[in-house]
Amino acid sequence: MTDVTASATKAPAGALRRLLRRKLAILGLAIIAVVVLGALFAPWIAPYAPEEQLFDGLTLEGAPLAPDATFIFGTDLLGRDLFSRMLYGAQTSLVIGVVANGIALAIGTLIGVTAGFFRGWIGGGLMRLTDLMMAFPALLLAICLAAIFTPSLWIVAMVIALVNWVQTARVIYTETTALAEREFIAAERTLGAGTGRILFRHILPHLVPTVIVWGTLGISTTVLLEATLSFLGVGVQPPTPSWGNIIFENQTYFQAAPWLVFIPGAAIVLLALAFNLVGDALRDVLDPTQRGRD
Amino acid sequence: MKHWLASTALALCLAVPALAQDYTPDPNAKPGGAIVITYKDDVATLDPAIGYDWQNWSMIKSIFDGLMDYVPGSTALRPGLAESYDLSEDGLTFTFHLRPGVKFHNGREMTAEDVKYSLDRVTNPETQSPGAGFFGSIEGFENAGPDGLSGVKIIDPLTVEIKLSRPDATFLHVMALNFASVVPKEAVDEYGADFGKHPVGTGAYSLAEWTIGQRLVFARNETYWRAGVPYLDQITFEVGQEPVVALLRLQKGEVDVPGDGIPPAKFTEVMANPDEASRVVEGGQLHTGYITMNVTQPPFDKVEVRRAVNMALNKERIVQIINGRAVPANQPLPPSMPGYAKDYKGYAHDPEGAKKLLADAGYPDGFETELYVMNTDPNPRIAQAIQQDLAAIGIKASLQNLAQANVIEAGGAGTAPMVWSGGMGWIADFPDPSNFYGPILGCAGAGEGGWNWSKYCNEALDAEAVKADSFKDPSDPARLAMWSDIYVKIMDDAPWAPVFNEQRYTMKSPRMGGEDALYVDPVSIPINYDYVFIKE
Amino acid sequence: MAAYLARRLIQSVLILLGVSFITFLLLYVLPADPVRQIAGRAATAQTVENIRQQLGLDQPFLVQYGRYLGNLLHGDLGRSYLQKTDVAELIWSRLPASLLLMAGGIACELVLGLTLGVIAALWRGRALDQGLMVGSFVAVSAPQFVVGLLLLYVFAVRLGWFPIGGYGTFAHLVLPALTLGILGSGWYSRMMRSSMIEVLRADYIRTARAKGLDRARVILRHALPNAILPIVAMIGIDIGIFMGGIVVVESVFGWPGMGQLAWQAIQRVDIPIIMGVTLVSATAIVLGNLLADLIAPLVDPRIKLR
Amino acid sequence: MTEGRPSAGAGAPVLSVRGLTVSIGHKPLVEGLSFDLARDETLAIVGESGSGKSITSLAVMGLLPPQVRATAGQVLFDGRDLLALPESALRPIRGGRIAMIFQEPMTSLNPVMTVGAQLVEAITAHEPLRRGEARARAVAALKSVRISQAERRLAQYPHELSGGMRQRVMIAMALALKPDVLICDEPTTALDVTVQREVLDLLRDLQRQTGTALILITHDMGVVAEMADRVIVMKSGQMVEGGSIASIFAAPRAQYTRDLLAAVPRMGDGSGAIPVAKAPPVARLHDVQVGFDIRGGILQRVTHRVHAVEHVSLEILPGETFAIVGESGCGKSTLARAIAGLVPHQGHIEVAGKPLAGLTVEGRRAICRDVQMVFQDPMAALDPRMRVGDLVAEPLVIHGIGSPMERRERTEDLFDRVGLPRDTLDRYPHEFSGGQRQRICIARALALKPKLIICDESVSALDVSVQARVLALLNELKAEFGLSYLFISHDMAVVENIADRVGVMYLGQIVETGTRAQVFGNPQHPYTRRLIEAVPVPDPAYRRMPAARLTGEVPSPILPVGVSSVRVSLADIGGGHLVAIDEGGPGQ
Repeated sequence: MTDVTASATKAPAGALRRLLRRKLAILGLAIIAVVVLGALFAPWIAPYAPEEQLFDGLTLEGAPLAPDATFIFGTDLLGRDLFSRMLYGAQTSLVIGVVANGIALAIGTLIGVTAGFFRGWIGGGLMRLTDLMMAFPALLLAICLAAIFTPSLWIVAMVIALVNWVQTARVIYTETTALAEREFIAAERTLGAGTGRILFRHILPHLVPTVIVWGTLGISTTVLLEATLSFLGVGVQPPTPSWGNIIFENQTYFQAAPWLVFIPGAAIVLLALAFNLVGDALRDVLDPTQRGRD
Repeated sequence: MKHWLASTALALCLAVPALAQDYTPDPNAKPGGAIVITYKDDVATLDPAIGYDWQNWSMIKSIFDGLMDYVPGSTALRPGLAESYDLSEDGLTFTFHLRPGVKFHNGREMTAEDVKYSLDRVTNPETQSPGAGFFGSIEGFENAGPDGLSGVKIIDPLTVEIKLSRPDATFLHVMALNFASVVPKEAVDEYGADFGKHPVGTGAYSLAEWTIGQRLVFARNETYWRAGVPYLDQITFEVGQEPVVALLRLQKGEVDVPGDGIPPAKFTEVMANPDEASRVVEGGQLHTGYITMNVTQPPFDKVEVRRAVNMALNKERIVQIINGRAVPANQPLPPSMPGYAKDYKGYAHDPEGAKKLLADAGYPDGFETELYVMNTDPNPRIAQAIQQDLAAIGIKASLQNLAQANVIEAGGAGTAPMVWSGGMGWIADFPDPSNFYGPILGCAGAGEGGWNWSKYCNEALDAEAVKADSFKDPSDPARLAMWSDIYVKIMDDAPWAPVFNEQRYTMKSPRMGGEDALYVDPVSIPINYDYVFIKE
Repeated sequence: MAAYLARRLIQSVLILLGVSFITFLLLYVLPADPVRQIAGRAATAQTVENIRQQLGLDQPFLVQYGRYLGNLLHGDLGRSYLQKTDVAELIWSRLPASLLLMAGGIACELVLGLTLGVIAALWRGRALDQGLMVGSFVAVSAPQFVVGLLLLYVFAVRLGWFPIGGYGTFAHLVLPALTLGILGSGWYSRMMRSSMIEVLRADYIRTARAKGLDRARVILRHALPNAILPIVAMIGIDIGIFMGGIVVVESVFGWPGMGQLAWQAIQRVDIPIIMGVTLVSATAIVLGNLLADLIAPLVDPRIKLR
Repeated sequence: MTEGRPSAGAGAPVLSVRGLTVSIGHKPLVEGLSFDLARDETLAIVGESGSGKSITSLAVMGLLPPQVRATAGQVLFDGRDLLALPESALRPIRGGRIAMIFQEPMTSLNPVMTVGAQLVEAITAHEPLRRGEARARAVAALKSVRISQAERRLAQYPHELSGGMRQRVMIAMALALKPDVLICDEPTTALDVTVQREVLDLLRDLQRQTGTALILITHDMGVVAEMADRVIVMKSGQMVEGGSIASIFAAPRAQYTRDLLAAVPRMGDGSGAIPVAKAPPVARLHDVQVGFDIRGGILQRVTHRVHAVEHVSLEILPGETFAIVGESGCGKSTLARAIAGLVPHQGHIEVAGKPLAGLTVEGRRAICRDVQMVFQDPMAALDPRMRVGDLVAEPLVIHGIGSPMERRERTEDLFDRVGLPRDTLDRYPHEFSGGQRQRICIARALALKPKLIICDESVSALDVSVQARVLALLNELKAEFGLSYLFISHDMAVVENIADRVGVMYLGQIVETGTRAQVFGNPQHPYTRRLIEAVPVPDPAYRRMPAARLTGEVPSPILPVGVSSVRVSLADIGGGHLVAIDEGGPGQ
């Protein structure tokens, strides 16, 4: 029972097709597609401009309007249409969640792999740097950096990337050291494979599942970090909406106007969930040893 | 000339400020009981020479007394530790006659020595008092240091003479400021820099307990020199409470007054509930919210542009956004301030006219600029409303939504083209029109790092301001007319766009007693601790 | 062991030195002038200059930093510009509350995360498992402020089970600790689940079952201790993450900890407090990691500290 | 010794398996298996990987993995059908009446519990004893499996024990409650040959004392011949043949059994070595040393050194198979890795006339074309994320040989040559069986047409029949490609079958070397003799010389800095047969 010999698995016909065989992955992809399309076509879908403070968007007392036929997600405290803001906010949140998180992952992976693969002073130095960053209050660093540069979407993305790579680096480091000890790496060396080949052809592909897991899990935390930064005044500047800053702007109103908090909250959870579902499936699909199981 | 202040309604000399009838306490007031007040931010210090925050201002007022005081719930002066005072003909020498038998919390009797020591201390640069500048009219202020103020002299243990270098109509108000509180030298010496944590004064309450970051407890001063007050045995200030949470606790009866007011998120809910709304006290306050425009840099160096900004604002809408908790403003002074120009109409909301002005100034297509705003609710929202109004006339203002310190820095350094003053806005230190001028509109504050964020400096107006302040009686109609004139002229130059004057809303628990005015006391915010009481 | 400890302590000091230097530098270049804040709006230029000199803020950067380090060696964290109090005193008075909250948070996330993770692993592939894992996503993605207010509203205001904020008794601790722990419990339940699934396949579990042990004992005595191993290393990292969460949770629940102190200080650029809080939290993180490393051999006898 | 054993089938059976069928989904893993087990009897279940022998034992214990179910048949024990019993009723039987030990002593003990706790737990799970009593029983159990310092061991963790000790702890745990049946699933496969000897001796002694019936699951016919009374031969989930040990070995009826027996490498007298041509050696090692530093203290200074390889000198001639034998930890694999350039060494290593030390990156790469390596575990040595075709072509890519088309052709040729179908080029390593994977590794090693291939335990993990075929393949290739092998192994029988010359390694040093005939026909060093004697002989008639029961532990090659190991000196006792003569040296 130890080795189930060559089953009838045919040569792979593209990871995508296998991905599409999984129901949950399809659900995840569908959610992502909806969000991406919503973000891309926001100018055509959104009934109002995202920053337009509508004359009829507030009650006489200045309270926001609950969801109804005109404003399907209700309005916010400035009388803006929440649905439109959510659509445009998706642009920001996707950039932050995908780009900032992607850069953080890239930095973390690079540093983790380098430190794990090249021991000695390079690895030691990089890991001390990681320790230093870990001991550093990330929020403070973000605030200082963002205050020194003028906050804009891309600066915010960079700042988030800069403070968010540490955990990834730690995890990747641990995995790389373990991988470097594996026998097939030794086998590659006996073939005369150079460092570059071993790194790129044999170490990195094995890190893909970890990177995917951290990448998907990181999306919601990054989106929320952007929101925190917005709240501290160093994030994406108003009136540009992001899902995170919509929550933060309105969080104290969770009782008076729950839709202002729970609709964007649900959107973040859903997006994170979608990325996780796809990530989970992707990890299995990309791992040839998992194929044909479960 | 000697004026008896407290006891008698003397034949008033017109040369000195009129003093109002003293306060008559509520006959139903009962002594005893304890109340709980909450704040979000920690209390920094209770040193009267240093404390200058929202939270500690009223606390210090209840622990310390100055020579002058205000009638509770009003902006009228009344005597404090000075029973009476004389003013020389030239208006330059005040002689204060101290109340005998007033004791510090440590039991020692207060004397003229203490008065001089306190004034010397607050003006000594070593003390780093943010209020030192208020005493600028006292003789010898420029050379203030360890040797003290040459203008303050002890005549006898109950008499102090203060010489001014120039007439100062607001001087008695200055003597009612916290910064002028009388402190005992031995306590300051004992605690040194930590005096602010161990305050000793002559006030209605003494500090009984201070657990940093958690609570302060005030206990009634049994030997308070004002008979019959205070009523409360104890006041507990709980700090670190989010305003929304504080209000929830108030609704459950755990808190008596939320010090930070009713949070915007709860305002409509509270006002919709008749029972709760009946416990909300509304009052004016000496506040103006405004936009500064840096007049030294294009495009705001053009007066047309600044006027256009004034005309672009839809102030009604902005007021609506903060749930109607303000009234639109058309000039720097708030309506309840003496010297407010009632007949001045200001700039009406007129986007078309504003566009024309912009075109005249050479900006037919508008321009791009930045609006700095402090990052606490509701300021970013107000700024976005302003942003939309500006966009309607073609001005694209991007927001710089920053921490207080960064906004102040940008404003002071002159790098901020526009600043929305909310959160850092001007609440008058004392009810006098001059208080809105000096550091925030006058040349004195226009330098690098000054608080005049418009960098507006009109020397002619400065001269006029000096003249107005040289009156002996601050309420002299001629003086007030001069000030009205100054502010109207400022509006003509439009370095500011006044937006609204915020109203105060204080919510109290059902058991709190005392007339409403005590809960919107213009000087002691949120409430006048010395006169409120518990009904049960 | 002693040598290991000594080496790690030296490393920790170096890290803290690095943290202090970077923080000091960042605050130095930050566009906000503390003197302006201290002097107040009525101050003259002369007063401002006086204060700047008194605080030594007119000195070059390295001189300022050197002086700060010198004072630090004497245990002097400086004096708050705006609170006019010794920073050490301010922090000291708030540290116990923060540590208590963190301990509560860690306890919550471990108890919740591990329990749910184990349950999910044991019910692997069933509806319960899937439900729990979706729940873990929600936990990871929910903003702490909203979670905190929601818990407060439901359990304190509506149901009245717990006090509305404050500090002192165990009842006060429950909701803040839960708020802080919920985020981590999402992470831990996922990690615990996969770790547990792996361990349940291990040979020694089969051995334990072959011995005739009952299911509970196999899971609690054999699977659990082994499944926890990879998680112990994470707890050290957690302390750093908590430092961020604490600011939010403390302000929601009026918890008198360092987070609130830091928040106010950042708003007003009270440099000595920011420096102090940064150093103390960095120390906590470094010590937390060290502690996690020291605990590791107790949990896993195969690990040797050298 | 056959006479001493009770005859098969004597007495009432303790355990009866009737028509057992175990399936995963609808796919049967074991089909219609029946056998009886009598008291005092040892039944061996023999078969290769995937034959269903382990599944059978797990089914008896009720420990089948999830998704695997016993779909038909009965397991009768004590008059009850174990398959029909609920978990709660099975529990007292498991461990108490039927005990089991597993193949991997490394992973079968809980790493975070002390040996004592695990033993005590096994006892108290079935007998309500107080702590002290249970502890005393645990000590007694450890003593009965001849573990030294039994009391101290209780407080130790599994990782602090050697593999042999761990397996003895497993046995102690299984036998502490004197079960009626003990199932041993490949109990000695993971152990060194001398340790295997000890464990087998122990098992037999204990069985005699307690009368426990034994089911021995193994693939090793030597072990079967030595231990069993009766044998069941299994293939693909079905019983091929069953009967007494003598009849099966003497007259196997099924073809499969015959093949199996034929494939078993047997120790001979070492005769028949081919003479080796005189030519410059492919590899030359002179006074090679490999050590690893262990650091400690505040400054991370080197405090100890692992003396893995010490003063090894040897030459490998063209066309020769040089074998190095020794037990785990003797340094043979480190030596292999040093030659392959994977670990730094001291001394002189020369491959194809080029010294290994001080090479540039290019030179290092060039050397790879002369020396290649085949590892023990082909699954571990192949990147699981690459297709096997790419893996085999990879050396060509690395050395820039040929166009993609040519490489593909060459890969196909190599696949043909090692006996793999071409259409499997696009599969992944996990889709192959162990033997096929090792063929892939060999093809990969051949791709560069090297002069020397180092086989580091390359056939140890394979089933006997597969092993035999791979060894045959290696032999064919040697002639065809003009290869030399450095063959590292712990298996004396395999070495005896394949090697031209042999070196015996102990504690990092070579203690005896010579031609196969010299070393196996006339072993001189005591350690060599011990190794040879320890090998189980696949012949039930073979009578082992009574020898002292061994319980010794190999000394540690870790020494503090400054302390060096005792260097043995080799003396030629004729014809290039070198033997360590140093009295009191290693292995004495």
